[in-house]
Amino acid sequence: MSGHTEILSLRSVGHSFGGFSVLKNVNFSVPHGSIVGLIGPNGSGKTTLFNVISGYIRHQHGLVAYDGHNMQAESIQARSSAGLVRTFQTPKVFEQMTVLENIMAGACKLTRSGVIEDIFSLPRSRADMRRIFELAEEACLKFGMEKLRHDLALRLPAGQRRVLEIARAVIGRPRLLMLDEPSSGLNTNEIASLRRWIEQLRAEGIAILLVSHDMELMTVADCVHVLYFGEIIASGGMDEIQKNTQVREVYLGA
Amino acid sequence: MNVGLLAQSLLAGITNGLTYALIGIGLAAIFKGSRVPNAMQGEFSVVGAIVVVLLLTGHGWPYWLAILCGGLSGAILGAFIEVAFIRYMIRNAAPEDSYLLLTIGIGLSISAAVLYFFGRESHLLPGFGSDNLYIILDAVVREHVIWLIAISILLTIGLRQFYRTTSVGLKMMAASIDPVGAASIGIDVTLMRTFTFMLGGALGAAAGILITPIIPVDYMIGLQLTLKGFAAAILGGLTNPLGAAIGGLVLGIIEAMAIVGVSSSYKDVITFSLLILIMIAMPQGLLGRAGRTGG
Amino acid sequence: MTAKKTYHGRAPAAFALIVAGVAFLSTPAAAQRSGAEPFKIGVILALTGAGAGLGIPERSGALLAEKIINSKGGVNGTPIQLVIEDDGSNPDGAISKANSLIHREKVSALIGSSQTASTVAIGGLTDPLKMPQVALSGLGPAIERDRKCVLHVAPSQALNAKAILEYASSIGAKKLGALYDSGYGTVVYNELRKLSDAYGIAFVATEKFEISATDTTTQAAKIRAAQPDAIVVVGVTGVPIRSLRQLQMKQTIIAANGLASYETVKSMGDAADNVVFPEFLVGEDPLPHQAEFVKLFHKEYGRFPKILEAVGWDAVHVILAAFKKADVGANNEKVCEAIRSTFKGDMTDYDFSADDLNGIKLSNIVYSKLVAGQFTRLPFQAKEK
Amino acid sequence: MKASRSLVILLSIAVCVALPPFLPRHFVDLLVFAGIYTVAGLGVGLLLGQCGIANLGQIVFYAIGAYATAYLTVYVQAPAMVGFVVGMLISAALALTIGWPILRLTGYFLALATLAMGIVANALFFEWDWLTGGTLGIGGIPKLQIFSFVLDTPLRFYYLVLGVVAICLLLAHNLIRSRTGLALRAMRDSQDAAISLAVNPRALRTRIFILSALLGSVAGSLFAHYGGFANVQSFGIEKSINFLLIPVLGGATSLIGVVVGALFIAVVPELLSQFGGLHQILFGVALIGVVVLMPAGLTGALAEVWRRSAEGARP
Repeated sequence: MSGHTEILSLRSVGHSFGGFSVLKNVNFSVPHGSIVGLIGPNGSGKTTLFNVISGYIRHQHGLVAYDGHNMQAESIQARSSAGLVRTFQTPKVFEQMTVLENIMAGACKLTRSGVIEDIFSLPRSRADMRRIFELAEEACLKFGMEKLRHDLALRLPAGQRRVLEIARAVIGRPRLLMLDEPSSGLNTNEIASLRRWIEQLRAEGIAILLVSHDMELMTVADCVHVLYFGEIIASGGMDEIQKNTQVREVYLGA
Repeated sequence: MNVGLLAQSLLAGITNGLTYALIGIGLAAIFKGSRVPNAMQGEFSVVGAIVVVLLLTGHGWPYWLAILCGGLSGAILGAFIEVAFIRYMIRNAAPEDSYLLLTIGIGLSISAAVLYFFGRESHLLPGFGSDNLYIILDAVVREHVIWLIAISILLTIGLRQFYRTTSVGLKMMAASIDPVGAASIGIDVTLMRTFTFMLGGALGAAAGILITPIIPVDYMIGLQLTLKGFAAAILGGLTNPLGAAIGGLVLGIIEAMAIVGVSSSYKDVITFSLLILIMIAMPQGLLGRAGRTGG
Repeated sequence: MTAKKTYHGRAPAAFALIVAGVAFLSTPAAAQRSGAEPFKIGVILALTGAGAGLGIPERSGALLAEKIINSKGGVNGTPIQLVIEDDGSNPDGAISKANSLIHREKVSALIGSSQTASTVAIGGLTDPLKMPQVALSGLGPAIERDRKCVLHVAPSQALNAKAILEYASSIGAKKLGALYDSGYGTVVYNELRKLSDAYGIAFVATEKFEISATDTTTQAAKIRAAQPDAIVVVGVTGVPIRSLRQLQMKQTIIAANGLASYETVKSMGDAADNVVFPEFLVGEDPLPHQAEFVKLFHKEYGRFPKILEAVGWDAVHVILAAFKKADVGANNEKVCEAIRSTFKGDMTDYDFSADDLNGIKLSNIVYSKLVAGQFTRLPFQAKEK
Repeated sequence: MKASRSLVILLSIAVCVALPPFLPRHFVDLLVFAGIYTVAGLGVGLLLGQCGIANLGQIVFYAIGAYATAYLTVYVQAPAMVGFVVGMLISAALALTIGWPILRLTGYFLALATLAMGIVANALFFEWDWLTGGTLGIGGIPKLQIFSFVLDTPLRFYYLVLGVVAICLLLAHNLIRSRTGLALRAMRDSQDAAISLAVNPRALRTRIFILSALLGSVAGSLFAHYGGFANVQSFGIEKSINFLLIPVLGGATSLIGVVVGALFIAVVPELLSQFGGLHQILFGVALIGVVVLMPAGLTGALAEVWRRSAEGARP
């Protein structure tokens, strides 16, 4: 097992759907507080890898270690409680709830009051609720959504939905945030502000795994891995990647 | 456990099983074509049977003509329900569970209407063909039972062929599997859904007519038949008419064996507990494909 | 199920219609008072639901009683008025209707109900008030034994069982089969089991079926395999008798009186043959003291009465006899004592002071036999042991 | 908006407390049944409104509550509270053992599994006559009394039921306003997103299923004491369908909807019964009307009308 410098490490991870192997011998890791990018053409296995790490798919071979622990048997909820939180390609917000309530839902995992305490609204339940409310108010201010906080999430435009999804994930104090195509459906200045958020989260010590097509956004990553037909064919900074001949053939068909 | 008893109970199991299968097939056809769990399927049988009783005893029509009209009445009722309620709710994108509640409401209303207009008596229909009896392995077999077995098998196969070979059947299948795709290639999805309900209604009425010579029909029997039909359809995977037929047969035989083996008062306990187990253990039912945990 | 509520329910005008409809109905018309204050008797019967087969014939008997009594000048000159309510074959309905009859209609006595469940529920209201209640159902759970003001005009299950065994031993049947439902069937069967040794009779095959059974062929096959001398059937539908006959079983069937009605016979179809009922009334060939009631009933309804119609008729007379003895204005306690005595009814003779609360004796039982769908009276007379 | 809402609540409480003494006795009797149905319907409403589960098996827990009270108070002469508690314990245990596997299912199959559970229970109530008295049932259940004050009239019992309903609504309100309520609503809007935030849907649904069973059991015990009698005829399948109709007719997402739905189920058939045979048809048609025309139930439609008028009023 490698030392504790990495929040996430994958060792020869493989997975196949009915004979067709989607992931073949994937190795890479995400150091604490760093931004790691993952790019690759459609069908390269990005989404499968994303689902394997977040626990939606039980991978067949290899080891996925989070913070030094083997994640094979961990449920999605357990990984989320441990600080490994994913987001979705199209942001899945709780539409019939307000922005504030959406963010409060993200903070539930920090509290412990059970159903019994909630029913009789015992002191611990009320204290937890107040704490969740305050954390959510702070997050609204921090993410610049305080004016919208009583609007139903249903009415938010795509950009705001993405920010809400990130705010909701961050309030739970994750240690590794996984972003799946975060820039899809956003306009240029929304992407610029997204970039600022990513850098600010890294400054707060949150490691980020960024899966995207958006080359421009990918420049924010410390290290980028290129996935092609289930294998990592190149790794390194964004500038090296763009000069790598193999990547150019695959990507740009030069 | 002498042979005669076993043969007789097996025969009773098959006869009841095919009854549940016929209700189950109608249910599966409607669910397959419209995603609506039809909690009033049993009322199609009641209406079909009562129409035949009225035409036969009331107006003295020939038996085959009365049967034809009975089947037709089921189809017309099915069409009416689709046009009057289902179409409106689909246009309003009503939530999934309200269709189950709608059909429960329709079921209650029809059974109350049958009570109000036709009273409480139960009616019997004469058996198909002659009334003589045959002794097989010391088990008494009415000729009507043979007709019932033959016709229900015929209906099941006929239904499969209908979906596979006829153009309307193929269009109905396409509209049920992928409404948007079907619409894009010019299939009138709404019309196909009306046909689905007519088909389900006719099958339900046919089931009613086939079982009335054995089980007297009255206004209360609808819910009983619907429950057994659901059990059969779920055993078969709910979206597969052939699965529902086999599910019904299996259910009938389990019931008969439960009576012979354990005791007749625990029949419902055994069959419905088994149903719950199968729903949990085998989400796709015995033969079905549609995943159940997807919801 | 993640059904998202994205539909947009319009604010339909229909909503106002339904609310208005409910509001309009909520003020029931006040009962008008006409002429001399009539002697009001509350009647709660199962007119809808599973027990309607009992309630409706009972009602016809009671209504006939009201008509005849009023045509003869009512009770000491005051006409009687039956206020009839439907409990829908369940105890919840019975409670609400009883409350309304006792407190709104201010009835002097209650007749009801057709089934044990509702009878006991109503008893919970009449017993504390010591209001006389005549139940049309047989004696039910233990609690009914210490409700002194509730009378049962229907025979107790023990008597039914004894009557069945009397006839079975009279035709020399030693091995009996039994096909009984999970309702009264079980109660009568338990009594049969207790008494069968005394008659030297053994039950070789006993099969139960649930009340709503639509088919009992398998159970009938199990009974056929045991080749009993005769078969006892206890239930409320003709289904078991048809199943037995469909399996070509020729033995005599002895059926409990719950099945002795023209309606059930019709639903049996051609199986209604060689079936014996220990009951109380054969319209086609009534006992001398029943002739007048049969004639009146036939004149009124154009058909013969059976046990249920007779029970409805007798219930009204029992109450009137008690109030006559304790004069109409008497308070409830006095009427209760008066009611606890013998009464010669048209259906049978009662002794309400007996411990089974109706005192019907074996000798009162009239045996009838179905011959090709027609009731015929058997000469057989059971003797009190 | 907040002020007018609490005003409406206070007003309705005042009406519920002050009005009944002036109503005819049989109407109070209907209100008692409406109260009992509210408690049972609240259980079904929480499952339907918060978790989207259609529970057609509530009658099983209602019957367990009634039989526990009947058996313990009549045969064992135990105090009434023992009946309530034992009923709740058995119901909770059954809800856990049956609930956990059943809640793997979704949609129609879950609803039909609960219906099948109701059928099995009904057959067993007939069969185990040593426990439930079978067809004859158990009679002579003592009247409830608080210290020495015996609740033998509908009016007195009404105030007890009103108290129980108020407590249950308050507890449900706490639940919905609490952290669990938040997780439930999140789960209903997007289960995947809720899972990614460490919400465990199946565990949460099982807890609410047990809570619903407890409410059903309390309602059953109250019914047994009020009717003084527990018989299998009161626990048929059609009662299960009625319990599911309560939140559907009233509006599953609001607590007031459950109260309105219970009133509809308890009072309307009674009012319609003046039309003799027609009343069952009218009840079926009324049900279809609500399900088709008012997907959000009566209160949903009312809220819609209220919101639309409020919107219209705003400049």
